[in-house]
Amino acid sequence: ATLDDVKARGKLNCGVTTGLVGFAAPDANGVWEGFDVAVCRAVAAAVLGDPMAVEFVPTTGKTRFTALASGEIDMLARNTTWTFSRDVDLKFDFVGVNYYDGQGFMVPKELGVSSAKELDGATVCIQTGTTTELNLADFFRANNISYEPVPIETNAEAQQQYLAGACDVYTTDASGLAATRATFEDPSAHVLLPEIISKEPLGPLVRHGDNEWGDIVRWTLNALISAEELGVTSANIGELSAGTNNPEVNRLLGTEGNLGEMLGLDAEWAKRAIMAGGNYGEVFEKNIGEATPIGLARGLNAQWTDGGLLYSPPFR
Amino acid sequence: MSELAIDREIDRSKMQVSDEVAIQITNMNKWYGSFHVLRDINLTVNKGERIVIAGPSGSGKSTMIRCINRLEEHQQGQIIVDGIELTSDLKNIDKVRSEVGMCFQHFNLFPHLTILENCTLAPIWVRKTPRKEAEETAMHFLEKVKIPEQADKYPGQLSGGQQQRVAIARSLCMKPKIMLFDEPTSALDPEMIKEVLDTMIELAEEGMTMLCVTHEMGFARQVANRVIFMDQGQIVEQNEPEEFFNNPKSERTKLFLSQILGH
Amino acid sequence: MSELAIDREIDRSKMQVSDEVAIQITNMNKWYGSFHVLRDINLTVNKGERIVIAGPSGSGKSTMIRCINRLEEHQQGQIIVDGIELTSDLKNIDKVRSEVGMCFQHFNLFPHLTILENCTLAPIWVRKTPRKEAEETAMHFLEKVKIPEQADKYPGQLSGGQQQRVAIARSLCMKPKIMLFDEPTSALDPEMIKEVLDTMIELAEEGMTMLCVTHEMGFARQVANRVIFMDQGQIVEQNEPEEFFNNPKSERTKLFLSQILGH
Amino acid sequence: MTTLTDPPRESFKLSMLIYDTRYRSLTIQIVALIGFLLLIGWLIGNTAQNLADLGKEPSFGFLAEPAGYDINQRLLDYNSQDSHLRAGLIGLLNTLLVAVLGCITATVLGVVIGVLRLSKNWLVARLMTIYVEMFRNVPVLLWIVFTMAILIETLPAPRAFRGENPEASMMLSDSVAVTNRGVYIPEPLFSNSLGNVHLFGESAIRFDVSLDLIAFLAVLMAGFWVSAWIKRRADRIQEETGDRPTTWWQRIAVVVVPTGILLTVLGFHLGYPELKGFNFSGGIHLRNSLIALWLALSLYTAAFIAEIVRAGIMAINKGQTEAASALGLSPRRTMSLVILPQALRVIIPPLISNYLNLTKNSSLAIAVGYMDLTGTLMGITLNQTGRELETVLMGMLVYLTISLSISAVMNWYNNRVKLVER
Amino acid sequence: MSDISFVRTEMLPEQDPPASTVGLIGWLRENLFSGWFNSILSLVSIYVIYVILSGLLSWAISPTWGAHSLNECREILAGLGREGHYAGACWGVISERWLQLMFGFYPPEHYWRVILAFVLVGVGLAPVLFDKAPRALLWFTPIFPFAVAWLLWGGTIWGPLVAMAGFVVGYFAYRFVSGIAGGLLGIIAAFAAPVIWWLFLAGPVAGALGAILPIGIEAVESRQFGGFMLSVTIGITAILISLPLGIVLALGRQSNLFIVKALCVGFIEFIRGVPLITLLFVASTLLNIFMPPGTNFDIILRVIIMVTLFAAAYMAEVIRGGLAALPKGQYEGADSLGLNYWQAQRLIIMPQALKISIPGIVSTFIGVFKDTTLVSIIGLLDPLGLSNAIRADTNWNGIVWEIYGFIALVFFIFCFSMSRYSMYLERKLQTGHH
Ligand SMILES: Nc1ncnc2c1ncn2[C@@H]1O[C@H](COP(=O)(O)OP(=O)(O)OP(=O)(O)O)[C@@H](O)[C@H]1O
Ligand SMILES: Nc1ncnc2c1ncn2[C@@H]1O[C@H](COP(=O)(O)OP(=O)(O)OP(=O)(O)O)[C@@H](O)[C@H]1O
Ligand SMILES: [Mg+2]
Ligand SMILES: [Mg+2]
Repeated sequence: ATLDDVKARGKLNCGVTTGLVGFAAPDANGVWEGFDVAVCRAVAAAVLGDPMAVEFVPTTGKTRFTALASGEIDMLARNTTWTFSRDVDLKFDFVGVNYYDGQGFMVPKELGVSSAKELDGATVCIQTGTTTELNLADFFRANNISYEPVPIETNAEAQQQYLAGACDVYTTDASGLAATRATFEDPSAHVLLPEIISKEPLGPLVRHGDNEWGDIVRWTLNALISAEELGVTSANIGELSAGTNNPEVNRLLGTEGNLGEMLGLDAEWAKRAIMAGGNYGEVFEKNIGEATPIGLARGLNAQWTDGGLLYSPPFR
Repeated sequence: MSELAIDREIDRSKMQVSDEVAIQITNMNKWYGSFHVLRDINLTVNKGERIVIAGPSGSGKSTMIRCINRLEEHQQGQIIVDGIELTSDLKNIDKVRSEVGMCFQHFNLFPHLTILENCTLAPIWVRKTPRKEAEETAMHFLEKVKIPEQADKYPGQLSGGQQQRVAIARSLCMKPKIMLFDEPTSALDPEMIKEVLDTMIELAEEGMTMLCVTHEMGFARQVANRVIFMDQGQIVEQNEPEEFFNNPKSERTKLFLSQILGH
Repeated sequence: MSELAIDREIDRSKMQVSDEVAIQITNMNKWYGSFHVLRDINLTVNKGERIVIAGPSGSGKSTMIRCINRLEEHQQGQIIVDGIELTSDLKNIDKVRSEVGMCFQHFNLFPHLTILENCTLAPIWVRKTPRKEAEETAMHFLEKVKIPEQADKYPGQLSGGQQQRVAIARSLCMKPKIMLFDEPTSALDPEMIKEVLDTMIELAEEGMTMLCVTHEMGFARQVANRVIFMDQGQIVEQNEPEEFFNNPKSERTKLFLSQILGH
Repeated sequence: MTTLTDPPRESFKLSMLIYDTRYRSLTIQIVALIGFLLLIGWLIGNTAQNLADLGKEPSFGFLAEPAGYDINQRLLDYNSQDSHLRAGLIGLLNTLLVAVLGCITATVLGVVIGVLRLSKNWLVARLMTIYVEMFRNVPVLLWIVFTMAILIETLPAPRAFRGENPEASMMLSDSVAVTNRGVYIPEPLFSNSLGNVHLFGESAIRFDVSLDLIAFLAVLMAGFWVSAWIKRRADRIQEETGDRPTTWWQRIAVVVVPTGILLTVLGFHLGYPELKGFNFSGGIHLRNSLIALWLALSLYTAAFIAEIVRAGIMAINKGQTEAASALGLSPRRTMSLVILPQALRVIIPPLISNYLNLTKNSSLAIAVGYMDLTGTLMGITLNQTGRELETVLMGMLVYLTISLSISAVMNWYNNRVKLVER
Repeated sequence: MSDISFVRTEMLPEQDPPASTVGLIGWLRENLFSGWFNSILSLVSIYVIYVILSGLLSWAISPTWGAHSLNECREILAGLGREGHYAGACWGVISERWLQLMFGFYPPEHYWRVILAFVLVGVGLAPVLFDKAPRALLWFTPIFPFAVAWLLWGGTIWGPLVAMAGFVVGYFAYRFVSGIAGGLLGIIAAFAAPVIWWLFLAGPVAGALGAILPIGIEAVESRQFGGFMLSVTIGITAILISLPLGIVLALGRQSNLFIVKALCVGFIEFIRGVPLITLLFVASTLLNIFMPPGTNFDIILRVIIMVTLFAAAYMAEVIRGGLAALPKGQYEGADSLGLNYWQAQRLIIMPQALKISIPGIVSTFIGVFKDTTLVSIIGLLDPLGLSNAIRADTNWNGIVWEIYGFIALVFFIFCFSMSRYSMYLERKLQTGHH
C-alpha cells in the first residue's frame, strides 16, 4: 500500500509543476514553495511528521498522469482540473478541491475590450497541456467567433508573448492570470474579462484503488480547511491542542476520539499538518493572497460561512 | 622477375627430407561464388621439404597456401596438416594454426605493439607461455633474424625488410612445424629482398618444412627441393628445381619461365 | 638522382631553335610575404628551345615556371609570353594559358572524368571545338602517348606512368606553343619514368618549345639545348648541356652536380 | 585421379554445436534470436500486464474521436470537431513543411557561409568561423527558444501599426507586414478561378486540390520541358560546331510567357494583408512559431553544412584548380566542371544526414508551440486521451519512415557517384 | 644562335618586398581590401560587428549584480536614468541562481563531492585522451566510474565495491569455465555470472557488508540533480556505458551471422531514425509500462537508459568507421597466429579501431551533451528546465535573456573546448603514424 511505501521510504513523492508563480517554484536554495507545495508538505507532516520530508517531482502536463499511474509519485498536487474522464477513464481519484478556479481572459486595457464575445479574430495565447485549449475551442465554437490559438508550454513564455503583444489575449485559469498580472511592470494596464468560461476545480489526486491513501490525502486537505473554519491557526494550535471545549477541534487535533487511528496514523496527524504551513487560510494568504505580489482575493475560495465554496465535511 | 644472386654457400647438411608426411592435400576443390579457383589439388609435403610454388598472377597460389591454415575454407576434398584434418571443427583449426606459421606479402605486423610485443603476443595468449619465457624466446628469434636491437621500436619505425624479418620471427616464436610464405619479398626494394631471403635460407638450413609462393627463382633453384607450377587453379607441373628450370615439360611452364626469366 | 639510359637514337633534325622569341622575362621579382623567392630573373626563350631547369630544392624552379602561365603572380618586372605581356589583365592571362601547356608532378588529372573527357574538356569549353573533332584530336594524342586503349577508363584505374602520359596528352590537345613541365617524373617508379621521358623526347623531336624542371640528367644531356641552374631564387648559371655538365663554372653548380651525379 | 569421395560422415555430437564452425554460427544466431524473442516477449508481456492493471486496453479507437482542440497552422482544412487522426495528419504535414523549408534555407545559408569561410577576406572568414562555432556549440533547443524570444521581443506587435502615427509600418509598398505574430505576405488569388476538386469525401485524409494550381504547374512543367529541349539542342549544336548558341532568353521566355498568359486568363491578382480588428487579415500568414523554428533549425544546421561544404571544397586538391587554370578554363568553368562535380561527391552524403538531423530536430517544435507531429499526436492528443503507448509508438513509426526514406535516397546516390578506382 | 652561357658571379642579396605588400597596409590590402567586392564585404562586416557589439555591450554592462528581484533591477537602472525594456541586463538573477544552475538541488554542503567527481572523471579519462598523461593513471581508469558514482549518489561504499566485484566475478567465471569447457562457454559464463551476481547476490551482500561495516557518505537522490550537473552526469554516463554497447553493436553489424547482423542493424537504424525527444517520451511515459509490474526506477535513471541507447547507436557507427579503416591483413595476421575471435578483437582489432575512433567519440559526446537539454521538455530541471522554474519565481518573473545567455555561454565553453580537442586529435592522427 502507498502509506507503507511512503513510511518505509521516509519521504513523500509529490508531483508538482515545473514552475508556476505562487503555486510551485524552487527558491534560490532549491526549496520548493507555493500553494500546491503546501498541500504536499501538510500530507508529509501528517504521515511522516516532517513537512520537509517531501521529494518534489516536477511534472509537465504530459508526464504528470503517467508519473502518478506508474507509482513514481504518491500524489499529484499540480493545479489539475477535476474532470470526469480523468477521474473515470484515466483511473485517478481526486480527493478534493484546494482551489476553485475557472478559465478567464486577460487583455490589455488599451484594446478597449470589455467582453470575451468581442474577441472575434483575436490571437489568443493558451497554455497547453491542460483543459484550457478544449474549453477555449468550445467557447469560441459555441459563440461562433473565430480566433487564432497560440499554444505555449509554460506560463513564463506565455507571459512574455502576451506582454510583447504577440497575442491579444491570454487565457488560462483565472488564478494564473491574476498571478501573472501581479508581476507585470504596470498591472493596471491589463484587465481580466468578466467571462469565466469553465469550471476548473483544482485539486490533489491519487491513484485509483488505494482508498486508505486517498483518505489520508483527502482528510489532510479537509483538516486544513476545517482548521480555518474552526479558527485553528498555526499560532494558536499549541494552545488549542491542550484541549478545548469545542469537541470538533479536539477531534481534529487528536485530543479526543481516535480519528488518526482510523486513518492508520497517530492522533496528532492533523495537528502536524496544520502546523506545517498553517490552516488553509494561512497557506492562501502566504502564497497567493492579497498581501503577496500575486494578490488573489479569496472569492470562491472563501469558507462557506463567508459565502465561498470551501466546505469541509465534518470531523466526526 | 630478376634472379637474385645468393652469394653464400648454402649448408645442405640439415636439409634432409624425412618420410613423415607434414601436409596431405587430397582432391581439394575451392570456389569463390561460382568461380572455381582451386581444381582438384593433390599434394603431399613431407617433413623437411622446401617447396616453392610459382605461377602466373591469379593462378590460385595464395589461395592454396591460405587454405592450409584455413584462412580460406575449402569446399571439397581433404587437407591434413600434421595429422590433423582441417574440418570445420574449431579445435582442429586452432591446433593447426598454432603448428603452422605464416608470412604475408604485406607483413601484417600489429602497428600498435612494439616488435617484442608482436612476437610475444601469440605465445602468451595462445600457448600460455609465461611472459618472461616468451620474451626470451622472442629475443632469441629476433637475434636470429638479426634485429634484436629493434625490439622496443614500433613496426612503423622499421624498414620493409626489417618488418618482414620481424614477421618471420613472430611466426617462429610459436615454434611452428611448418612455415608458409606468401610472396614475402614482393613488396620490398631489391636491397631488402636479400636480407629476407637470407633469413629464409637460414631457416631452410635448419630443416624447417616450408611452402613458399615466390618469384625469386634464385631462391627456388638453390633452396627448394621441389618447385610446383600452378595455373588456372591447378597444379600443372612439379619437379626438382634443376629439372624444372632447365627442362620444363609443359607448354605453359615454358611460356611462364620464358617470361619471368627472359628479359 | 640516377642517370637513366635513354636507349634510342634521338632524331635532332626537327629540334631547331628559331630566332623568334617565345618567352621573355625581364628583371622579374617575386616575394611570398616578405620572403624573396625569385630575384631579378632575366630569361629569353626562343621558339623551339628545350630548356632544363635544375637546382636544389626550394630554389624557386617551380615558382618560376608557374609564373610563366600565371599560376603565381609576380610583383616586379615583366613576363612576355608569345608577344603577350602578363599583367593582371584577365584576357591576357586566358590567352597565355591557352598557348602554354603545363604538366605537374602529381599529374592532376580530373578523377571524375574519363581519360577521353579529361582530354576533350578544355578544347570543348575553351577552344570551342566541336566534340567530335575534340575527340578525334584527343585520340590522336592518346595514340601518340601510346595509351589509346585506356580512353574510356578513369584516371584512378591507370598506373602513375600512364596517368602522366595522359596529362601530357591533355595539355597537347590544346595545341600549345610552349610546354612547361614541373618534375614530371619525380613521383614515378623507375620503369614508368622511362615511358614518360620517351613521350617527352618525342615531343622535343617535333620541335616543341619546352621548359622542364627535372633532375633526369640523362634527359637534360641528350634533349635540352640549354640547362639553367637556379639557387636561392636566382639563375646562377646557364649553358649548353655538354658544357654545363662537363665544365661547370660556378662553385654552387659544381657542388650541386657532385651531389646529384656523384653518390 | 578425380574421383571425388565424400569425407566419411561424422556422427553429430553435441559439442559440435559450439566447436564446429558450420554449426557454431547457427548456434550463435539461434541463441541470439531466442534471446531477442524472449526480450520482446518479456516486454510485451509486461506491457500487457501493466495495461491490464491500469485498465487500459491498447486500442486505436481514439483516433476516430473528435480532437476537440484547434490548430492554428494547418495546410489542410481542420476544425476542432475533426478526429485525432486528422489532427495528427495536420501535424505531420507541418513537420514536413518545416523540414523542407529548413533544408532549403539551411543549404543555401550553409553553402554561402562555407564558401565565405574560405574567403581571402580575413574579417569575413573570422566572422563566419565565429558563426559556425557559436551555432555548433550551443544546443539547438536553446537556439529555438532564443530565436522565438528575439522575434517576439524585437518585432512590432500589430498594435504598433495602428493609430495616427503608427510606430511601425508595412514594408514593400504596404504589401508585407512583419509583426511579432508572424509575417503577412500577399497571397495569390484568381478572379476566374477554376475551383477545387475535393478528394476522399469526409474521411480523415480528405483534401482539396486547387485546379488553378494544377493548371499553373502543368504549364510550368511544359515550359521547363521545352526549355530543357532548347538546352539539349544547344548542347547538340555545341557538339557539332563547338559554338554554343545563346539561348538563355529563349529558355526564360518559353517558361515565363505561357505561365504569364495562363495567370492573366485566370485573373491572377495578389491579396494584400491589411490591419483589421485585432490582426492583419488577408494574405498568407507565416506564423512566428513557424518562422522561429524554421530560422533556428536553418541557422543551426547551416553551421554544420558550412563545415561540410568547406571540407568538401578543401578535399579537392589545389592541383585540380591549378590544372584547370593551366588548361585555360575560366574560374567559373573550373568551378562548375571540375571542382563542384568532385566536391559534391564528398558533400552530399553528410549533407543528407544533416537533412535527417534537421527533420528529427523539428520535433522540438513544441518549445515554440508549433503544431507539428510531436505537438499534435504526441502532444495534445496524448494529453487529452491518455493513450501514451499508441500515440508515442505511432509517432516514432512515422519519424522512422521519414528517416528511412531519406537514407534510402542517400544510399542510392552514394552508389551512383562512387569514384572509379583501381 | 647567340652564346647562351651565363654565370652569375655574385649572388643577389635578399630584398624587401615592395612597400605596398607588407606591413599593416600590405596586410590590410591583402586581407581586407583586395578588390571592390572584398572591400564591400569588409565594410559590411565591420558595420555588423559594430551594431551587434554596441547593442550588446550597452545592455550587458549594467550594475545589477546585487539585485534580489527584477523590480530591484528596474529601480537600480531607473536610478541611473536608464529606462525602458532594454535598459540593461538584470544580473542579479545569475548571481543569486548560478549555483543552482550549476548544481541543481544538490545539497550545498556536498558540492565538493560533485566537483571532486568531475575532477576524477578528468583524471580517469586523461590517460585515454592524452598521450602525455602518465601511464600510471591507467589503473585508475577502470575504477573511476564507480568512484564517481559513489561520490555523486553517496550511500554506503559497499554498493559500488560490490558492483565492481561483478567484473571480478565475471573474470574468474571466465577463467574457470573456459579452463574446463572451452572458450565460448567461458565467454557465456563471463557474461552470465556477473549478471547473476548483480541481479541476485549484489544487493544482499552489499546490505550485509553495510550492516557489518557501515562506511559511507550521505546519500543524495538523483531527483536532487539538476542544472549543468545533471546534463554532465547524463552525458558522461551515457557515453561511458554506450562505449561497450557500441562496440558490441558495431561488431554485430560487421559480423557475417545474418540474424545477429539484422538485429544490430535494426536496432541502430531504429534509434538513429527517430528523434531523441520521442525516446525521452518513451522514458517518461512508457518505460515503466514495459517493465515488470511494480518496478519503479526514477526518471533520471530512465532518461539515462534511453540516452545511453541513443548514444550507443551513434557510437556503433563511429566504431564501425574505425573498424572499416583497419586493413584486412590485421585480421589475417591475428588468425594465422592462432588467436581466437575474442582475443583478436581485444588485443589487435579494438585497440587500433578505438584509437582511430576517438575524435568521432568526442563529437558524439558533444552531440549527446547538447541534446541533454531536451530533458527539460519532459520536466527534468536541467539548465533549460531550471530557467523556467526560476522564471516562475515571483522575484524573477519576466527575466529572459540573462538566463538564456548564461546557459548558452556555459554550453559554449564546454562544447567548444571539446571540439577543439577533437580537432587536435584528428590532426594528430593524420600525421602521427608512429
Ligand atoms: N575473396 C575473393 N573473392 C573472389 N575471388 C577471389 C578472392 N580472392 C581471390 N580471388 C580470385 O581467385 C583467383 C586466385 O587468386 P590468388 O590470390 O590465389 O592468386 P595468386 O596466384 O596468388 O595471384 P598473385 O600472384 O597475383 O598473388 C584470382 O582470379 C582472384 O581474382
Ligand atoms: N605558397 C607559398 N607561400 C610561401 N612560400 C612558398 C609558397 N610556395 C613555395 N614557397 C617557398 O618558396 C621557395 C621556392 O619554392 P619552389 O617550390 O619554387 O622550389 P623548387 O625549386 O621548385 O623546389 P622543389 O625542388 O622542392 O620543388 C621555397 O622556399 C618554398 O618554401
Ligand atoms: Mg597471391
Ligand atoms: Mg618544385
